[in-house]
Amino acid sequence: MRRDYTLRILGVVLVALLAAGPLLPRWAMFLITVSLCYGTVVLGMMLLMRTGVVSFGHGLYYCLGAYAAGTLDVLFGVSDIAVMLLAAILVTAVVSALLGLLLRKYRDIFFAMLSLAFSMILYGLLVKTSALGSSDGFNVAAKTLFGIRIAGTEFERYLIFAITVLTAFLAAVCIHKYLASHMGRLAGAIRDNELRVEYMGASVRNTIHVNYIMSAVLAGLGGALAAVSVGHIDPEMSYWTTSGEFVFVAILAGTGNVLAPFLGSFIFETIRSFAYEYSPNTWQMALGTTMLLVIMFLPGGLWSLFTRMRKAA
Amino acid sequence: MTVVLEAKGLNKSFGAVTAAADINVAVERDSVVGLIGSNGAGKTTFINMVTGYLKPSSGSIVFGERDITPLAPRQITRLGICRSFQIPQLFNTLSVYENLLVGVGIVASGGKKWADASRLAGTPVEAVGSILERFNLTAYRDKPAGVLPEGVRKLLDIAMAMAVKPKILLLDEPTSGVSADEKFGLMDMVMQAVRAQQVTVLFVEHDMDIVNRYTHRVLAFYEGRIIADGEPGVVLDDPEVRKFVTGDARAGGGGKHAAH
Amino acid sequence: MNQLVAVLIDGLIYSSWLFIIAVGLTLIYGVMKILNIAHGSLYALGAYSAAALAGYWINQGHPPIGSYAAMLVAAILVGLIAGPVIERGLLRFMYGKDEIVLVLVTYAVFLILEDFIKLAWGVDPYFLYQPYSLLGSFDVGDLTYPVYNLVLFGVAVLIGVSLAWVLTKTRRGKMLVAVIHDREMAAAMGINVSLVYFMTFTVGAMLGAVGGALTAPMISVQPGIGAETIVLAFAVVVIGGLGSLPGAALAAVLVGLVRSAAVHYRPELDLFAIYFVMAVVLIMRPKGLFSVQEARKI
Amino acid sequence: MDWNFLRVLKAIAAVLAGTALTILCASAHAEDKPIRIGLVTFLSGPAAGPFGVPAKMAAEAIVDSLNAGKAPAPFNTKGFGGTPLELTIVDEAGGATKQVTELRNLVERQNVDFVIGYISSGDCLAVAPVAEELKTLTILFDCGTPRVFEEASYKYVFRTRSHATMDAVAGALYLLENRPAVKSFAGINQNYAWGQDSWADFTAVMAALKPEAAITTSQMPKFGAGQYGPEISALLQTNSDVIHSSLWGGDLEAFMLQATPRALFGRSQLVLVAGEPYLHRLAGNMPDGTIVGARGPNGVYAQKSALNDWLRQIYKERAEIYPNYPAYSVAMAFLGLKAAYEKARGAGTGAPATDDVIKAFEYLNFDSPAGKVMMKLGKGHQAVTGTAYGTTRTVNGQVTVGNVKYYPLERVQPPEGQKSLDWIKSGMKPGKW
Repeated sequence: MRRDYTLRILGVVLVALLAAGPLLPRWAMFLITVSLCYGTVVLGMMLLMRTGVVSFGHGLYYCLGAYAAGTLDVLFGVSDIAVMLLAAILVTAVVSALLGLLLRKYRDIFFAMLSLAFSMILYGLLVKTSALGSSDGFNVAAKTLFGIRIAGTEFERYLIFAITVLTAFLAAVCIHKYLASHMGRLAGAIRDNELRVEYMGASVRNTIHVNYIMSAVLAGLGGALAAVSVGHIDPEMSYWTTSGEFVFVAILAGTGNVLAPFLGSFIFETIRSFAYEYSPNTWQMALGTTMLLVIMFLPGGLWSLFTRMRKAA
Repeated sequence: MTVVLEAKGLNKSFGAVTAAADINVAVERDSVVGLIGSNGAGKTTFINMVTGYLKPSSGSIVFGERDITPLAPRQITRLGICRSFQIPQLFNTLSVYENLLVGVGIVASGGKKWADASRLAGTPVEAVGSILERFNLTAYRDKPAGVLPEGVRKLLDIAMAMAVKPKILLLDEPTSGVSADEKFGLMDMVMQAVRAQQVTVLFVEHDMDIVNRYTHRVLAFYEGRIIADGEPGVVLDDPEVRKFVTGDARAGGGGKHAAH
Repeated sequence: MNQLVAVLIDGLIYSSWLFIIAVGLTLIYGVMKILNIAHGSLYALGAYSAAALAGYWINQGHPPIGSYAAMLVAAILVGLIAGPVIERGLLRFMYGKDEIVLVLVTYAVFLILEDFIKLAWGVDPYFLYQPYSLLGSFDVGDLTYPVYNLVLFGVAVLIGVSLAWVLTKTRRGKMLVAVIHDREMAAAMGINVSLVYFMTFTVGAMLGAVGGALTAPMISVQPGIGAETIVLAFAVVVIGGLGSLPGAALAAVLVGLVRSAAVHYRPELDLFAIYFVMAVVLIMRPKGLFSVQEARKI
Repeated sequence: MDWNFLRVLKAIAAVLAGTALTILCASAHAEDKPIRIGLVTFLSGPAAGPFGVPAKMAAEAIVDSLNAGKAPAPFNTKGFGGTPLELTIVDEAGGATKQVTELRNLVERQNVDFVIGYISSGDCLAVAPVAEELKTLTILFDCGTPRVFEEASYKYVFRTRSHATMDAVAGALYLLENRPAVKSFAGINQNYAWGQDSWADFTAVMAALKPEAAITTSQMPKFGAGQYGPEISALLQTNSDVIHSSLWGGDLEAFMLQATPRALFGRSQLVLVAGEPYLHRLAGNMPDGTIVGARGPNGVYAQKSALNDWLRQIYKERAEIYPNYPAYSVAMAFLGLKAAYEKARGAGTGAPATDDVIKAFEYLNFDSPAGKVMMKLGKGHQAVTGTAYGTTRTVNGQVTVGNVKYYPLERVQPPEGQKSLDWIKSGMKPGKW
């Protein structure tokens, strides 16, 4: 068996990003921040896919996380990043635990479509809630971090960037460790053969439920981070196209390694940003074509490029 | 000899087909029981009922003191009844090592849910290592299960059942799809493992030489009922069995048809 | 007039539309196990080409009645071109891949076609209103309905009945059904599966385009109509039970009536109607209204 | 096997370096002579046809004309005070998150000096704080929501068109002047912020002006629904005197051509808050007598003036039709910025500091093709204008407006410091201006 360097690479990337942050042009720093928020959500999507189910409604938790963080300020005047992230985790954990009771029984397209229905119902609810700005949403400003004021300070952007990097890093490490654990290993087993898993004494539904909650919490975290770094949230986050994008990126990146989702979203965001600039009328075409090429020639997603390279080595 | 597994008046029918009719069996600890019968005679149905995949229309199954009839497969497995499959049920994208580690891991992390988790000797990795050796699968350790030859898949399928430390092991046609010259090797290996862990075995088999050689007792099924039960020699000489089972079985050969 | 009657009529008209846009999707899934997101683009392509061709016809001063023919021709052309191109050129290399991956493949096609439409027709809405009012209107109590709505209803019934007939009565249809239930078996029976796939997808594409063409006169044909429609079609197909023709019909009626009732009695709930129905149905019947039982594994 | 691990690292580094490189190439063109203006408007999606693309064409026409110094006085200097303008155009489609990213790219990667853009209210709300953070003068040219300056105040953000409150107020005033006997009214508006706000404003105004008029039904179809059969039946059955609608784009067109054959407008007086951009398209499907607004004295309501003639001419040359209200909105943005820029530069030469331009812009009054614009609200950052309403009538196949009535700003706008809804509820007393 080849040794696993994921944790080391993660460590190096973490240090590199934190060090490079101040030197980067601010728009690049923002691009990375956004890709990391996205990446965290896609990481959750990856966990689900490893378990053999795909959700077309993960925007539900992306949006819930963002609104949990955002409404704290509106309702209780709390705008501390730490508290916001915590709220996102709690809310998404509770909601996914409940919906999970139902979804754990579903598979394939039905799992995908039922979760889509739930996310669209949230979308509808938010659009009807004019108190929260309806479809326009509202602006979110994180004013403090652990009580220390950061809003308006010149290193505000870098702090938010650093927090995102750190959260993404921790998420990646946890999921990596989890996937290597007995519980985590069940994911692949379930994807391959649910029947056998039951006949080896483990509960398929419980495992799916647990993984679903985890991926929901990751999506919530991503949403809260996005809310803080973008500074604005709206119901669009729960619309089916948003969820579709997460699946899109997850397949594009591949589910082989916890690094893949982050690399994938970074590449996706970069392509999108520059395509928008240089070919505003054909950027969807570009995305679609990339997708087809990846599916045809890299069934394992972009990540399989690295695995191939390692095989070659 | 103590009875570990007892089926009382099991009945099961799929529409018009009677898959089990008033089955009464008591299996003693450490015995090796062969289940014979033509296809559709109800052998696999019996195994499926014992392992909770099918619920009997009536009757009950008792394991030790406990009535396991209403339990789900995973609960029954945790009590110590494991099975292998006629068509190997593997985790095709995982390596052989991982396939076994999944099972060992479930036992290791199962805690109180397991009848006797302490039976797991050493770390999971060591446990898997010993299983690999016992079923000499070490050569295939890192191969994904999906690419293995049929014989090896069969072996792995059984090894996986053993990995979760059964007290009773049910094998559904362990040698079907295995070439004639591999059959005995495979069975020897399984039987060694079984003896080493004092596991009671029931297995469905079409090859009467295998049955003769490895079983202490044979149950002959015909149209859902047991028409003969006893020493292999006796049962195989039973005229009814000759008429309805073995003759048919020889003609039927490996019995690769879909099980019922 | 009794509001209930209005709810029923509106509901049925909307249901007819839903069925027309969804039937191609369920046919393709039923036979090929592909949930074809690109169906939305085929719908849009149908609408655009119908609007363009029929519009051209009318602007040329030809008798407007001919615009119906023009619409139909446009739709059939789209089906005959786009269907084969997508199936032969792309999908056939993907058969056997995971269902979700296939969804993503068609999603990619959808993205590509969206931009293609933008390049071909621009972002300015196309506007083909003549055929909608051409046939005049009829009154039910104090409500006026355009005859065109009856046409929608008729077409829906026609498509439904003829498909049902083809699938259950003709040899080729029985072949389809055979493939639906067991591909290996079908192949073994000497059925040319790839030909069946090719034809199914082409017909499905044509149905999608026809849906678009029939809708063109009621809306302003603009970018994004495909995306709006495909989710509705999805919901209908999933509610009905993937691949089930009667299921799709029943689901269309159900969704149509629920939405119409919502609009009449609780307008603010209109936004949720369809997803609410989908959630409820899936919770009650996890595989939709008409689901196919799976065979035993061991 | 550590070199193996390094290999993977190298690969990742390569990807990062690659993107970094493209990034650098992209941000290479920093030192540019002309004034770079970022224009953000819908180039795709439903809003592109009616709003985005007309605004884009107007902007291009205006920039060309300004650079050529062909605009009428006082805007006849070349570009801005002699310095030519250069447009960078970005698609507004993709949602608020996308737009925040794009604004950062515009400013930090494309190095634009000013940003003019945003049709969607959601985008306006989202980008305002970012513009503030980027310290870049940003003009919101077409979005309507009053929330932008009623919920916050900005230094770098301006809006050169009035907010949407006056659309509802003037609409109701005009309606009641022409049909004093209104007993009941219904609404059909898209189920998102714009539609909900328009309906809320309109009902509030009606409650204040005509409390006895009953609300029969409020239809809220999903944005982009396309099929309005049930809604139309519901509206028909209410037999309301009036139907208020803020539908726009494809939804409005679909609604009109589904409702016309069903004789809905024979029963009810239709009020279209934002109907103006569709007059030329809806010939044959726009019943005579429809009350139509243009969200300001724009388009068909713009009064004859040198500036108006100029805009109509340069736009027609490019688009072959006459400009609709988004074109007027974008014109206001450019002319307002030009006025402020030149005022800030004064007699001096060289580019004025952004802060000076802002000072010059606050409380600025300037002329536009739609008449006088005064930056009176939001501490001098929010424009106010009067507005106009009219009634459609078809003249030899062309839909035109007649019976046009102009409303001075004090009648239709809340004064500084009052939130729109409060002002409406308190009876819309004309404020001090």
